[in-house]
Formats: sequence, C-alpha cells, structure tokens
Amino acid sequence: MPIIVVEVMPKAEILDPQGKAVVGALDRLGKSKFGAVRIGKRFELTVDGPVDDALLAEVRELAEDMLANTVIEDVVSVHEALPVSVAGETH
Amino acid sequence: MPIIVVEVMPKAEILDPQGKAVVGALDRLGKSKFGAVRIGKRFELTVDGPVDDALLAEVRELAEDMLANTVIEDVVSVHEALPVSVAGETH
Amino acid sequence: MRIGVITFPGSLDDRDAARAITIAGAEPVALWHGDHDLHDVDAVVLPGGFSYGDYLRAGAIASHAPIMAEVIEAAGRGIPVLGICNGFQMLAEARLLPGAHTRNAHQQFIRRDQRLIVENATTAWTNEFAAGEEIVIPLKNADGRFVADDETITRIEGNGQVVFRYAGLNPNGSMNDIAGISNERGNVVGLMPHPEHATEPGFGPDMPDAMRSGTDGLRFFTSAMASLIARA
Amino acid sequence: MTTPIAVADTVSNAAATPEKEQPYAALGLKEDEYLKIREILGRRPTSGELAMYSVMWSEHCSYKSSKNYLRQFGTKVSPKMTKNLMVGMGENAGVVDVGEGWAVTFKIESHNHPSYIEPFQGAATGVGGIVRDIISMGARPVAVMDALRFGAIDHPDTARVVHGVVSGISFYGNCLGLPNIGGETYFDSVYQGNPLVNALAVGVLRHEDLHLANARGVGNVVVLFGARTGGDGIGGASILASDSFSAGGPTKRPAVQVGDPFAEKVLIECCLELFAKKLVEGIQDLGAAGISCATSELASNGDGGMFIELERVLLRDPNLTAEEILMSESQERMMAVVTPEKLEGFLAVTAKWDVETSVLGHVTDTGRLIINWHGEEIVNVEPRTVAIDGPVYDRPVAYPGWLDALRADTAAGLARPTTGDDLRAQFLALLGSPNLADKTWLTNQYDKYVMGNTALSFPDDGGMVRVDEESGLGFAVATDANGRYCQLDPYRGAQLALAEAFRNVAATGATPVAISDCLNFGSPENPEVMWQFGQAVEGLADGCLALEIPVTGGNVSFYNQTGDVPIHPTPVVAMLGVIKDVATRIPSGWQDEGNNIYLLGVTRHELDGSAWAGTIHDHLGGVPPLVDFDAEQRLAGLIAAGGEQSLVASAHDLADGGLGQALAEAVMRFGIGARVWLTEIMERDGVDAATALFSESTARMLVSVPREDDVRFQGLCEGRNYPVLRIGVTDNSGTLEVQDLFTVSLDQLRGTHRATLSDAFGPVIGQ
Ligand SMILES: Nc1ncnc2c1ncn2[C@@H]1O[C@H](COP(=O)(O)OP(=O)(O)O)[C@@H](O)[C@H]1O
Ligand SMILES: [Mg+2]
Repeated sequence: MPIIVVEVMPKAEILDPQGKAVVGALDRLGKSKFGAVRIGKRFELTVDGPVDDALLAEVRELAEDMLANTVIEDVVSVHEALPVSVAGETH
Repeated sequence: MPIIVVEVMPKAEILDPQGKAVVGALDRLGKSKFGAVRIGKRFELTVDGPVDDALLAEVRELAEDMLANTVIEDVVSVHEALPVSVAGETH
Repeated sequence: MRIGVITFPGSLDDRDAARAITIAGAEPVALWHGDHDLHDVDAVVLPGGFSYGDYLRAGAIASHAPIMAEVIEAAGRGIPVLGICNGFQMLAEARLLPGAHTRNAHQQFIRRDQRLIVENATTAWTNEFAAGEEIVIPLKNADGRFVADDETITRIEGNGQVVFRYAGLNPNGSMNDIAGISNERGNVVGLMPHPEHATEPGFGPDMPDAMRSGTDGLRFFTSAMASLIARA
Repeated sequence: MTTPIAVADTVSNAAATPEKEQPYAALGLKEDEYLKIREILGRRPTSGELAMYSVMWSEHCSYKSSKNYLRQFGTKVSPKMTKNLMVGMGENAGVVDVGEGWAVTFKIESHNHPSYIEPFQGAATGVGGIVRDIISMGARPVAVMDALRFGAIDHPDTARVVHGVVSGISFYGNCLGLPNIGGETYFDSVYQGNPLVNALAVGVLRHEDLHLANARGVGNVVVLFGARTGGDGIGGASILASDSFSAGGPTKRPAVQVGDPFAEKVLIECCLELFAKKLVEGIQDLGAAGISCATSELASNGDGGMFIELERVLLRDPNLTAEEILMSESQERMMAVVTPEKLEGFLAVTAKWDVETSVLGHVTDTGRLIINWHGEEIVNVEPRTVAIDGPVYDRPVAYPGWLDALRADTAAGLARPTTGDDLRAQFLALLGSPNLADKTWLTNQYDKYVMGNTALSFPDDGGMVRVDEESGLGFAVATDANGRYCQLDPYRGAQLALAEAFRNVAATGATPVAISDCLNFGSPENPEVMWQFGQAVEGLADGCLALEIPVTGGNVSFYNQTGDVPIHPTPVVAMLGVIKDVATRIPSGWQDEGNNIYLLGVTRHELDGSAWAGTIHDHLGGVPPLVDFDAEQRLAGLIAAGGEQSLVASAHDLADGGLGQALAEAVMRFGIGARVWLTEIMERDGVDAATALFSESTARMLVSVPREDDVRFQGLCEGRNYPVLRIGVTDNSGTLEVQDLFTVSLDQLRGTHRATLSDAFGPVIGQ
C-alpha cells in the first residue's frame, strides 16, 4: 500500500533542546564538524487508495492541523514515499 | 551551509503507540482511509564542508551508532537536503 | 565496602542512591561521568534521572560518556553494576544489557508504587531476595517499556536473565511484563523501578500496614555487599 | 546580509535627532510614560533604551497598578511577623529562618497567558522560571507545586489545555528532579479562555549561603551564563527592529518559548557549586524582560553603575538586533557578579558543567547603566529609573454594580435534601464533581519521590519535605484559593484562601509561618476589577496581620479574562509551615480501624458559594462563610500539639464539599471504613443533615484518635477550649456509613471519585 511521508521540523527560530544535546554529544565524540543539529519528526501514513494531488493536499492540511504543532513546528514536506529500495539507500 | 538529513523509523515489528494514537485520532476525525501511521525522527545536520560520499558514509555510521538505536529503529535514509524551495513543496 | 554512584549531567536520583547505600551500610563514592576513573569502587550504580534530558533517546547520549568505557571494562571483570531507570536505559544503550526501551505504551510519564516479582534471586543485586518473592518499589518514568526481538526474549527468558517482572499491572507495556534483567553472568542488573526510593521508613512506598513504610529496596544493596563478600 | 551593527540607534544619535518618531505606543507605553522617559533622560530614548523602559515599565514587571496596594503587606506587620524573615518582599523570593541554621525560600508565580497559547511549553517554562527565582537566592530548589484553573471540564477546548499544561509541568519538573508535592485543580467556565497556571517552587539553604541580586564592588565583572540568547518572547522588539534593521527585515519572532529542563538542571547544579565555592557576589535570574531586567535590577540594588558590552552575549540566532537581545526572554539563563580574582574559578565551574558563559562587563560607580553595542553607546540610563522608579497608578475603582444583587441571592432558598437517599445521591454527585473528584490523573504524572525527602504529598492536605536528614526538621506547603467565594466577596474570599491554606498546613502537623501569593485578576483598567483587587489585597493583609504571618513575596497577574469578561478574582495563597521532625507528620486519612473520629469546630448554615450550591443547583450567590482567625490559630495549635504527642492518627481539614467530602477522602486514603453519625452536630449546632454534611464553615477539621489516646486527646481539646464532638468510629467494613441516612461502599466511593477525570482526559494507569 502506498505511504505518504510527512516531515515536520521545529521552527528555525525556536530553541531545539534535542538538537542542542546531540551537537554537544557529537562534539564530545570529536565530531565538531557538525555545527548544528535539529531534530524533527517523520510520519509515515499508509493509505489504501492511490495517491493523487487531492490526497496530498488533504494530508498537508491534516499535517498543519494535527500532526504538527504549528506554533513551534513547520511542516517541511508532504510526499509519497519512494519505493523502499531507493529510500533505503545512502546515495 | 549544506544540510545532511538522516531519517530514522521505528522497526516495523516494534509497537509505535504514538502512531497508533494518531490513527485513533484520525479515525475520530472520520479519516479512516489512513490504515497505519508510524512516527520516526528526522535529523538535520549542518556541515560546513562540502557533502561527498565519504561524509555521507561517516554520517550513516554515526546514525547507526548514536542517532538511532538499531535494536528498535532503522536508519531509512541519509542524504543531502534538497534546496529549500524543492523540499518545501507538497508536489 | 565502596559503591560508586555515577553522576551524569541530568542525573537526578544520584544523591538518593548514595543515601540508600549509606543506609544499607556501605560507603557511597561519587563518580563523575567525564572521568576515566572508577576510583577502585567495589560496585557501581548508574542512577535514575534524565541524562542529557533524554532528548535523543533515554540514556543514549550518556552511554557514550567517558566513564562508560570503564564501566564496561569493570562489568567484564564481574564487578556488580546496577542500572536504575535511566541507568538501565544507559546499560541497554551501551549494549551491556540486551533489549531497549521505548515510550510507555500509554505515552505518559507514570509514577506509582509498583509490585514486582523477583524472578531471579541469584544475581549480584538480588541474592538476598527469595525467588518468586513479591516486593513493592516506586516506579517513575516516561520511557520504560522494555522491548527486544523474539530471539532475544527467548534467550533471556531461557537463561534466567529476567530478574524482575511487573505484578498486578504492567505499567508501561513492557514485553513479558519485564521490569528488570541481568547480563548472563548476573553481575550487571538493570530495572525501571527505583529501589533507592524504598530504603528509608517514612519515605518509601505505601505498604498495606503503614503509609510510606516500604523498604524492599534495601536488599538490592545488601545483596551487592553479600555478593562482594562471597567473591572476596 | 547587512548586520544591524551599523544602524543601531546610539545615544549621540538620539541626542542629535530629538524629533524622530518612536513606536512607544506599539510597545505598550502610554504617551505620558514616554514623555516621562524623555524627561528622565533629558532627550529622546534610543531604541535600546525604549526597549528596556517599555518592558520594565510593563504591568508585569513594574507592578504599576498594584504597587500602591501591595505596600500594605509591608506596613501591616507586627514584630513577630518580621522576626524570622531573613528576606522579605522585593527580592526574587522571600527567605524564612526555619531554625537549626536552615532557611527556606519559596514563591508562587503565574504563567497563565503563555499556557493558553501553547499549554505544554507555557506551563513548562512557568515551572522553569519560578525555580530560577529560588536558585538566585542561593538555595537548592527542593520541591514544586502547581495551582491550576481550567475551563469547564466538558468544554471541547479544555482537554487540549489540561493535557498540555499537565504534561508540561510533569515534563519540566520531573526532568529537573524536583518532587511535586501538591497543588490544586479547579474547573470553571470563567477560566475557559484564560486558564491559570500558577507554579510554586521551594528551596532550602543554610543561613550563610544566602545570596542577593545586587551588583556591588566597583570593578567586579558581570557574567551571563546558561542558555544562549534567542528570539524568544520579544514580540514588541520587532517594531523597534524594523526601523533599525533595514536589510532582509526582522527575523521571525516566536510567540512562545521552548523550555529546556535539562539545561536548567545543569544550571542548578552549576550555581550550587558556584555558591559552595563562594565564587559569586550577586546573582539574578533572567525571567521576564531578560537582560534589561537583570542589568537594571542588579545595578539598582548595588553600587549603582554598570558597564555592559552587549555584543558579548552569546546568541542562538546571530541576526538578533541589540534591542531584541535586551528584551529576549530566552529561558535557562542567569547573570552573576564576580570579583575579578575569582573569575577563573567561576569559569572553571561553568566549564565543568558545560554551561556557556560570557563576561559582559563590570560594576562601576558612575551611577549609570551603560550598554555598548560594538563600541557604540546605545544605553545610558540611571538604572533605578528603569527597574524601580517606574510609573505607579492609582487606577479608578468602582464597586461592582452587580454585586449587591448577587449577594442577596443566597442559598437559603435552594432545596435541601432530607431523606437518606437524596443525601446519598447529592453526596455522590459532589464526590464526582470535577472540582472534588480525584486528581490522580494529574498527580500520577508527577514524581514525588525524587530527592528522597518527601514526607507528604498528594492526596494529603499539604506537601511536606524534610530539610535536615539528621534532625528531621522539615517544612510543609499548601496552596489554596476559592474564586467563587472571591466573586461574592473578594475581601473575605482572600481571607478564606488564607485560612484554608493555613488549615491545610496545620492539618499536617506543621506550624504555619509565612505565605507567598499569586493574585490572578482581570484587567486593572476595569474599575470593578480594580475594586476586587483592592479588597482582596486588603483582606489578605489584614488576615496576615491577624494570624501574624508575613507575606514574603508573590506575583500579580492581571488581564485574565475572556473577551471583556474577567475571571473570578483568584488570589492563590501558598502557606509555608515548619515542623520540628517530619516523623510526627499527620496523614489526611484513617490508618487503622477502631479509632474514634472527631469533628473539631462548629458547623454553621454556610452553603452560599459552596460546592454543594454550585454542583447541585448551579448556583453562585450570597455571602461566603465567616472567617475566624482566632479559631484557626487555636485549631492549628491543637493539632500541632496532638501531632507532637502522637495523639492524632490522622487530620483532614474541611473545605470544599464540607464534612461529606472530608469523610469520603478520609475513607479512601487508606481504605479504612467508618460509621459516623450527624445527630450530635445537628443538635449542638442547630443545623439540618444537609447542612451538617455540605456546609463549608471554616476552622473545622476531622481527626481520628486511637482509643488508648482518647482521654488525653479530649483533655487537649478541653484545655484549649476547642469545640469537639465524637462523630464516629473507623472500622474494617469497607464502607462509609452515615448512621440512619446512607451507606456507601469503598468501591463506590472510589469509583465515583475516580471516574470524572479519567472519563474526561483518559485512563489512569493502575485504576
Ligand atoms: N495540580 C495539582 N498538582 C499537584 N497536586 C495536586 C494538584 N491538584 C490537586 N492536587 C493534590 O490533590 C489533593 C486534593 O486536592 P484538593 O482537594 O484541592 O485539596 P484541599 O481541599 O485539601 O486543598 C491535594 O493533596 C493536592 O495537593
Ligand atoms: Mg484541604
């Protein structure tokens, strides 16, 4: 069944304590090349029908409405998942 | 500065109560077309150098090692972020 | 007898663990996450709390702390190591114990006086209990749900590595009602409930006979002391 | 992108361009306030100065509408009230000497408005803010509490707010490692669009560890440490920024702040190590108005001058303008004054805890607070004019036109039940009503164990914490307020809150010694609200004088209203008590069967404004119960003595819901049943059964006494001349039997009590 992916990230100007903690941990591991880390959410919604523009628009609305807290988060992407074999690759 | 995105999802066989709660909420909204929802994490790592295969491999290792706990999670993707204008689109 | 308690940034129950060790009759030794030094302690406690806010995953960042290398080495030598709550999560993240922890099934932080069955009374931290004994230990966590793959579950059940099971109610959805486990050797034990909060009358869990009177947690520490004497 | 550096508004620029229009109104300043600023400075303010004055002269920071009233807390005092007060009102939190070289500091503060916009983060940062006040006194925070008011339990928006607020408090407090030891939770539609989230924190310190917020010692350095400064809570600054920040427009300003309890936990440990090593001269937390507040207050309370280089502030968002940095309310930051020779030691400690630190400037004797931005002077003010000598208003006051009619509409005409069945039904309706229902759904999410010193917490009447592990010395705290009573009579309502908090603390066996208060009201620009406020403050001040208990500090929250409709006046009183040895603490429920049950105090016809009138008849009107501080004091003394001599096995105060509710709670606490009779109450006090069960007369408590201590207990009551009646016996029946009227099983009591919140908000794990 097709999967729609919704990506939500904390707003840029909002403190992201999680990302901060990870940057600190990376620093301690000697990986200070990573200057900033932000941690958001990735939703996978399984749908039983075909994915078309109307459905994507509906999901985006849902995402703004319910999946994300738009006071502090942005919905950065709503798209159909690529077939697993591609998505799993590192490039 | 370039951003590397790491996507982590709970393993399929692990119960995802948060995802289940979202399905329940969707059902109550009359959106029962979504059969399953899983919630994972999306990391954005800002790097100051160029992104090449070696760096992506290093990040994948880091992801398996620390960003994800591979007992319960899979690293589903490690890739350079698309330019904002594209990533932000709904399709 | 000297039992170390490691403080990580975000450790909360470190002083409580030290107090419990004192009440049990041993000497608590404060250890610091950033050191590569266990100060020759005879046993180690990883206390509860929210190390690094548990922002990545509970215990994940702390499991990479410098002192964890020493803990892993010492555990290999067989010294008793106890991980309480966040400490249990760190031991799992550090792969000293199998499995992992996820968000509680009901998704809330929960604090309650929890009944437990002692399943294995032979480990370094449980030898003063009787197998099958029921005890009451306060529980408080948000990410306490123990999970592992089928093969791991079968293995730890078969080896007697399940040390505690929730009784009466599984408060977080842990697989097989598992509240605490040990490594194969039995010197490393981790559990979600907090034995250090059941060591002083008046400040422990409510018991049927009197308010706040539970002290079942004391025997965790006296067990470690007994096992150290037996080893010596 | 061009930086704002080049275009910052400097002092010399301000002097040269007196006519430049400034957006003072958009920053919340009135014209006369703006003109006052110009007069103080002898020129127009720079945009940085305007930023500082506008936030510091806001209602929230300047107390401009309330100051004239709050003075009473300082004038209506007796010598006894100040004797043990080490630090009184005006500092970050009051400090009370509790003996044995120990002191306790505590304060309650509101975070109402942010908690409506973003309940989780609003409530979380509310806890964070009050805890920093406690740290800044030199104390180790040891407990938190939360006094909450939500809209109607069945309103569609209430669950959102409740879930967010409770998980925010739970998240922040638990992660900080502070036990939550109590609070209150009420539901009323008057709070629908304006919930109240009042957070309280308590800290303990040795006398010699007391620290104050002042910048003394010329040449001492001023250090900012903790979280980086971001664009949090600076909505107004965008207006300033937009005229000084040309390229690219202002950055986006978040409406809410995100709390980082881990950062605060580390900050606590870091501060305590700094204190222990004596590396700090003065210290101030950064709360509302951020750096504007910290610099101006530290300077005003010290030698009067300070020099700051603002570009040294470590930023989370490099695009912030100077004005935004001055106004930012980013959480988890502190400012300290350090002698130069101790700076190295200071930095070593902050480095150990991974706490980012920057030296911003130093203390001067110029009498001016001077702030530079990349070498240019952007602020040059006398700090007092910002921090202390802000505007003060005598707002118009008007007796509410509706009040006489409301007070005339008493509960006397409401139908009262007479049969056992009707009494039983109403008793159960009250037990399951949202305000009297079990709050385990919330309190289950709070850690009460951490630190290992919690002697009492929910569901007992007050929270109690051990201070000294050797001697058992401890403190107790309870918070109370009844908005319904305050609506009927704000003077008496405030006194009722005081009396109830006093009684709740006394019920634990502790001796009440001091209060902090959080005064939640509607708009001060509404003369009726201002009248309510004046009445409440007067009532509180008079009550404190009568009890000889000082007000150590608190917080005023105005503008709590939905549209034009103000909330009920809600002055929350937090009472601190002291107990010599927490081992003698008294629980609120019956612990053993075969004990005698006594009712202390008299029951009057006092159903106006009661939970009974509200729940059964949806009625609010009349005159609230009498307050008798003398009786409250005698009752408290009696319980303290009874506790010390171990005569009372339990004590539970009577308040909302009256005797019926107290009986139910005493049974449910440990599952011990009871048989009670109302006949003697009815006879002695001349009341009917419904009044005996549901009246909310004050100065009453329900106690249980082991049989063998009966004679001594009665002697104690007689000796103190306190009205007492034996009204029942505890048993193992598993029921509450009110003789000749009704019987309810423990299961039904618990079922009714527990169902309400779980039906509304989700299951309670383990029930
Ligand atoms: N929001 C809350 N946080 C912590 N404890 C709470 C909260 N609400 C209620 N409680 C606790 O539940 C118990 C019952 O509350 P309440 O009926 O208001 O007490 P009382 O009538 O004695 O003032 C008390 O122990 C109180 O501290
Ligand atoms: Mg009470």
